[in-house]
Amino acid sequence: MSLPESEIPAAKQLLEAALLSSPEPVSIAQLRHLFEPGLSSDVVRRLLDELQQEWQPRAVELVQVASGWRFQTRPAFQEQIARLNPEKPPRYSRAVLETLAIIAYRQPVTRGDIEEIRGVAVAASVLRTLESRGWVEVLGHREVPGRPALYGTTSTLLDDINLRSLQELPPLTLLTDDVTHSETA
Amino acid sequence: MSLPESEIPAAKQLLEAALLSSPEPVSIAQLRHLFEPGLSSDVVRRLLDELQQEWQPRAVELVQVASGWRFQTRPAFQEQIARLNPEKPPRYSRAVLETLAIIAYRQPVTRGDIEEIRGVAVAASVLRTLESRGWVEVLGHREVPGRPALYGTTSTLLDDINLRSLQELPPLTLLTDDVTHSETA
Amino acid sequence: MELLEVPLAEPIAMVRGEPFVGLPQDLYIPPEALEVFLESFEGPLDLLLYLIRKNSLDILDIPMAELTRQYMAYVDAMHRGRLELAAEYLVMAAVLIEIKSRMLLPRPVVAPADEDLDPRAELMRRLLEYERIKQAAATLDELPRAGREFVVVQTWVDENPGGRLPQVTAHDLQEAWVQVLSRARINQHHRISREQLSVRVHMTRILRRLRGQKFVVFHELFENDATVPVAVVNFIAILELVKESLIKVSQSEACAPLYLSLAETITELPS
Repeated sequence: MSLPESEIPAAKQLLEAALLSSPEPVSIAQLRHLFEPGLSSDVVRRLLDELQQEWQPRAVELVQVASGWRFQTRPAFQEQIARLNPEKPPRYSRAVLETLAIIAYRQPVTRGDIEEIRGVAVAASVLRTLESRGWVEVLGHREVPGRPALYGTTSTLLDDINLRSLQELPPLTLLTDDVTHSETA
Repeated sequence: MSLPESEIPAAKQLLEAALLSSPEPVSIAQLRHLFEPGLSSDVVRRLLDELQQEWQPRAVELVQVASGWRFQTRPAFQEQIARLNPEKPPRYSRAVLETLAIIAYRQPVTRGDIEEIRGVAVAASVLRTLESRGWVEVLGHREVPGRPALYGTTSTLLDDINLRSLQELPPLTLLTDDVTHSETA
Repeated sequence: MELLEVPLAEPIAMVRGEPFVGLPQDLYIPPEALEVFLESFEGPLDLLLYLIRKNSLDILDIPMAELTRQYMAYVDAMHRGRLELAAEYLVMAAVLIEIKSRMLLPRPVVAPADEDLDPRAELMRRLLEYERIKQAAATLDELPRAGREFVVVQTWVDENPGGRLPQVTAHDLQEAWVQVLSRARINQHHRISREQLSVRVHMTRILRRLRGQKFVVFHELFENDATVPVAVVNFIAILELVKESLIKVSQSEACAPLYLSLAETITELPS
């Protein structure tokens, strides 16, 4: 669907807020869901181009990466910003942590298994991050169509989190008794 | 140190980028370190006020919370933005919420104090839920037999509910108005 | 028949599809209803506050006889419903009866204004304090909360120049896993237990052992000093791997040794 001229600024605001607050890149297909009724990919694409232009003079830029669009700090400013909290180590995104947890507790698993458990697609970059850190490795392949790779955790992970074996992973206490998840966000 | 007029836009850009890229609120003391030579707190404060103004018409706002300044989405847009994220925010049981309220308003308190006020035993999982959310922490121990842990709330709690200090907690009230008058809460 | 009425706008419970609004004192009370009713209270103080509100009693001048009578009616109903009654409810019953009996005693003539002499003072103080907290809990829950009413912004920062890598603790993993599970529960039921984890640990170990090798003889997968439970878990892991088509088990003839290989390798058995 196209968009009346008058609604363009509000639509861009919403796109901007959604992208700024998303920890992972967001695809155009996902961004279309922000709107009710949905916008066509072309319209979303045009709005993104305009947003990108508007952010041009700033220290943060809107870029398109493999799995979608995201805001990121321009490289020129990174060093200055890194001065902010030298003592605070960086954190992995929730996608990375949850993927690691699934591999640790459910190994060996395929990417499909992880996606099924998390209920969302797992970006290739997430697995790459864990592999390049040496925490996760391919153990083999499942003999089903597509021969998906089977992931497991390495002893490097255990070393890094100070465990002697996977059995020492914290058991699942039922923290969830006191927390329920509401039906509507 | 003050700032020549010509350098204000660049300084604001840098502040904006630093705040947009930080996962935690950033204090003015930390923000001063972004600049070489450092800026005075007053100058940083004024730049932040201006930035806040400039973001006024957008779906993201710059706010001050307990541990510093941060960008966050405006609540009015939450419903739409939540469409992107399949995850539902947790909803806490009354036991968890009442325990949190007691710790927030009566801190430092022991588990025994909490049980005395609520009139029922407090399950360990309730405190664990609050601790793992980072909302309460052990401040020390009461020097009585058994040395029970003393709980207090964290700045993370204040950050998460958009408050700058415990003083901003809503005042304690009672249902009955005439009682409220005779009470010194 | 006296009804312990619950004048709420909504029924307190649905029993077999029927709205349930009160507890008939002399009739059989469906334990389910009683249980749902009880579960809606956070304890004896909460129940007392409810009775006070329901009867529009003055919390600063509680008619003890009436409040005690009503409270005891609930406690009796719980007894008759053979529900396991939390000890706190019985303790409170004793407190109420004690206050009631002290109020029957003649009051000393001197200094009646002193509040401490009112046997109800402590109960009143506790009820007011609990009510304040109950209200505060509801108010706190309504405050805009990060992740619910708003989202904290964080843009991507490429490779940090300091080259420092994020740290992860075992606790982080547990947290992430609990998150995953609590979300998964909405869609399907994942049964994961300690035992299953150990089976899966063995599965990983076996896959790693087989990697890069054409095959491994079955018994080599069992360490000589393995305890029986470990051997059993290991064996279950092998079966699980076969079931998930991750490994192949082959044998050249009956009673010959079993050979295990990764499902992806082409097995050529030694003749």
